[in-house]
Amino acid sequence: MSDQPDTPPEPETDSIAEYAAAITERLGAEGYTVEFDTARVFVAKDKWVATINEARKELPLFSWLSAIDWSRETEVGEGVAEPDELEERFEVMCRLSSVTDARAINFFATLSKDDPTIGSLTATIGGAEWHEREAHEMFGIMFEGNENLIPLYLPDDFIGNPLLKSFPLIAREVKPWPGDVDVEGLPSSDDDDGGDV
Amino acid sequence: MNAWLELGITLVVILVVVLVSALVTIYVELKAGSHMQARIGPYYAGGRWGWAQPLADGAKFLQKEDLAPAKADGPVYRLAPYVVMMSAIGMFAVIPAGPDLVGVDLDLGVYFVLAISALATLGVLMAGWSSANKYSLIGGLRAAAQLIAYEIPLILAVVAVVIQAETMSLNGIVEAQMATLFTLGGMDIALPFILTGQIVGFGIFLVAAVAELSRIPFDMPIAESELTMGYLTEYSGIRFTMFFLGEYASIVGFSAVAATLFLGGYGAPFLPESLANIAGPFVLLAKVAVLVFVIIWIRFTWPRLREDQLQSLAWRWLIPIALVNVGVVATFKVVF
Amino acid sequence: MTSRQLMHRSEAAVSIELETPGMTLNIGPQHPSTHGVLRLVAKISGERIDEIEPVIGYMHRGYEKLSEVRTYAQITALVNRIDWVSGFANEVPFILGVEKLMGVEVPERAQWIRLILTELARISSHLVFMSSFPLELGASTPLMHMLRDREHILELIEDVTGGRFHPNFNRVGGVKPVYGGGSKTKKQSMDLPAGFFKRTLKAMDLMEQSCRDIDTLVTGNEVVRARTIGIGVIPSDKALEYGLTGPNLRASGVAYDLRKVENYLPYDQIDFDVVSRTGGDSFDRYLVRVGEVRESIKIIRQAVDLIPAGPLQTKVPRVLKVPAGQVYSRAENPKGEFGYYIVSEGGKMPYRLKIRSTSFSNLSILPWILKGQLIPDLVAIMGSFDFVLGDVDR
Amino acid sequence: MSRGIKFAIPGLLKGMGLTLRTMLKKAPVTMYPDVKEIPVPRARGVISLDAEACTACMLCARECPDWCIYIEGHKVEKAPSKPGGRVRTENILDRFDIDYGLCMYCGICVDVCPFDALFWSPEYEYSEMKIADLLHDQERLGEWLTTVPEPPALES
Repeated sequence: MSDQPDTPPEPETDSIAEYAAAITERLGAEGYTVEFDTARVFVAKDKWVATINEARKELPLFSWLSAIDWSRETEVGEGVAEPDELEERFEVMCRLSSVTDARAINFFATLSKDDPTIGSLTATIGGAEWHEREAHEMFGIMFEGNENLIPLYLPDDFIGNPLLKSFPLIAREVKPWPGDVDVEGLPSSDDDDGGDV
Repeated sequence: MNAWLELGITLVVILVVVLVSALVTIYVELKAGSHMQARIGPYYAGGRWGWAQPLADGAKFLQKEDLAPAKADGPVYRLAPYVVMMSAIGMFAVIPAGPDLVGVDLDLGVYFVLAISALATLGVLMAGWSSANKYSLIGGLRAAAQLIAYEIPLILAVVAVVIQAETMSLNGIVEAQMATLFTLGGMDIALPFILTGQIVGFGIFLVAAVAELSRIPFDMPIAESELTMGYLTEYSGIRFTMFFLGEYASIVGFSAVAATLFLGGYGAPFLPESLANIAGPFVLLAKVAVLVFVIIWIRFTWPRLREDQLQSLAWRWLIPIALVNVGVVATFKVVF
Repeated sequence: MTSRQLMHRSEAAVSIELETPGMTLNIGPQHPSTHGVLRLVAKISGERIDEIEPVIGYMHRGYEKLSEVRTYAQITALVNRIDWVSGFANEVPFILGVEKLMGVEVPERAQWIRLILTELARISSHLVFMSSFPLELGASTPLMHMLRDREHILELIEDVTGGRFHPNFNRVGGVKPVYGGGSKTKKQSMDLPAGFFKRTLKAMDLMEQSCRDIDTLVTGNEVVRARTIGIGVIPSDKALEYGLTGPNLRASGVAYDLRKVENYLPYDQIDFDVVSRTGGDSFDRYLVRVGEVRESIKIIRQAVDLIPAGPLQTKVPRVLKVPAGQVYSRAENPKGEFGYYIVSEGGKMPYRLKIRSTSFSNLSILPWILKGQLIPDLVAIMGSFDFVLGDVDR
Repeated sequence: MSRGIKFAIPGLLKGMGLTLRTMLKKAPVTMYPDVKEIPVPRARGVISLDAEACTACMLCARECPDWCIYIEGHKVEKAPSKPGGRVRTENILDRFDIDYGLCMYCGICVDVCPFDALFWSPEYEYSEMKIADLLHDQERLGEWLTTVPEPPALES
């Protein structure tokens, strides 16, 4: 069925770490980390659009774009390990990947919480529109240049940014946790058995 | 007074035939279609093989509320299903089931059948326009475009038959097919038109009839995956039932016309004249059943075409072929 | 008002109507061809679409938020509900990511079981596509035939995992245990039930038959070809720009398959081809999927031969605490690249879980591809994308 | 048309042949309420409770992602196993409810139970007219216990 001969991919570099180092150098990014085969390259906020567009020349597949809310306090779930040392910020992440081998880079840009604004990729990457709309409604990040930042999932009159750590999860608040009910302690007298806890 | 009684009996018989044939067709479609799709279809209604399923469906539809959209064009909306139903009934009125078994033996029977069958599309267009629904509107317009395109090859295919039979009476056409063509070993051989040069015409007629009926592969006016249900979208209850019955009665009607024009109608080889009035209906029924089954069979095998492909099929293929067919038949008629 | 003026007015009204200003057609969220609750607001003139705006989110369940209040074991149960026609294939990348973070080695046999079940899920997902795509075009019979054949696959999956749609079979370091493992029962993993290989091979023969059936019913059908060839052509650069993956990308001439590229599950020990075509139209997207079913049959047959005996579970602590770190783990879902970006802060629950769902990216090209198409083609194109709304909305 | 009439007509007719062949074959249908399919032993139909084994340790209720298990219990003193031994306490189960209106059949509770008190049963016929009736209490859950099959033999 295959129309194209299936040539085994020939990676340009030996490992993802070397590739991440090379691309950081080439793009003039701020730095990189590689853990668990996941390469993260950090980009300055004002060079975001230019860097991504440059990187897409070698990593053509726009995989996704999203964000992380780094917050000291969390309304639901577990927070960060060491809240006191955390710098409150947003991280916008965008993944580009090669379509011939396993090379792929997650690009990260840090935004301050006071001014969560970053350039939009939609001018060159049409597929970024939905992802940016999602990040906008979920985190409140503004993408300059994306004219169509209307809610993607949520109703038009929804207030709040659900994926912020400060946003409570109503489903977990309207009902008490059944696991909270511990087995009652020893009653003072054996005959008086209080059934309700 | 006698004439009125006769008319009354004729009407009742035609109505019963229309209803029964529509219900049977619905049942066959449910059952045969299910088995083609590796299902078993109706099973419980009526006790055995689900034979009463069409009746049960009908009873259910009758109980349903007859809804009309607030912005619908009331009178047109309410009238449309009856136009469709009337057209189906009208077709049955002139189809001969035996030399004397015909509702009205018109001299221009063929003309009448084609005219009255086209009325169904008028009902569809009325329904599409008056429903105040965009899907219905698109469906109605598609139906109208389809009618204009496919009425022409339909008529051209019939013209060839009329030329060969030298009459426009349906009874006359059947008799023309029962006329002795040649004698072989002391036996008179009569052949239906499909075997005497009308095979191309039969194909064109069948394709055009399926298109007129809005059946797959030409069911764009309904197209449930595009237009939800086309002109039927807003209908419910008794009016939907009318459309439904009308559609299936039309299938039988068109099959009967095709059987009459091309397959020899009620006539069968080696059938003595004296039995023609008794056996005729059954012969016709058998031929109609085959055609109805083929139409159902196609519906459960093929997908649907696109509106512009349907148009190009009609204008670029069917109409030229039909014109050539008329020319060839006419030439043969003149030369021989 | 004179009669002359009146006439003038009515003439004006007629001329306005004749201009036929564009009509807005609201397709969905309740529409037979939107596979659930997708809504498309289309500006049409006649049957041609001038502009189209997809509206999604009717099935948004907030899985990324829900994951932040669930332990890793609970998220496994959640993720196979994202794309419910291939539940098992969604679990794999998540569990692989968690295992990467924890540094857990998975026993070989467990990996092979995962591989076999992933491929079964792929076949069952593609069979759903092969049933729904002709239905969009108006053919209802392939629907029933393919769903009938999918039953064999679902039975196999149920045999092993106990669930037909939501297997929830993967555990960190192995597969699902039989019981909790108390004093009476030993903690024991669910191995493949007896006779599984025999039944699988038999089912694979049936699947080959259904591939032939679909070729007869759909591939060779001239009406299907007329409706789909050359319809909705996506050039490869547009496909990459919109993040299309899986069969949709491979139909556009990019032979990108994570099973070959990414080093996960023992796919490297198996001989199979990446199916790709160059046309990029609806028919090619269909053909790629039919070809992939044939490849999956090949893979499963080899896997049944190659699967080693051995343990199924690496020892992991009862309460899973995942070390801090960030990992992106991806796998080839039947619909394309399915990935999870897991941000762990060392607790029992992830700090942030980004779910890269396939259909979301695949559908984001809709406004571009549907512009200027006819309404019947809209149905053909959307059908060829093979999306699941749960996968779009998450 | 794309391939010409030479290919088109046989292609169309082959499809019709397939539907006709299917029609003449027996349909693979199980007439459900009359004939019942037997689910596989591992099928996750309903969760049954062995109340004897349950110690009200709350593990399942805490691990349940949907919070659909409700447990109540109390502690009693247990006589020392040998005279002069230490007096121990024991948990007695008062209430064990699973709300199948909420349950998503993930099976985590069965996985985590350290006392062999919860088992999957493949039974599936327990639909109700009211959602509230889907709350199965301890007794109802115990009835399911008789339907729990042996684990199937394994592929060697």
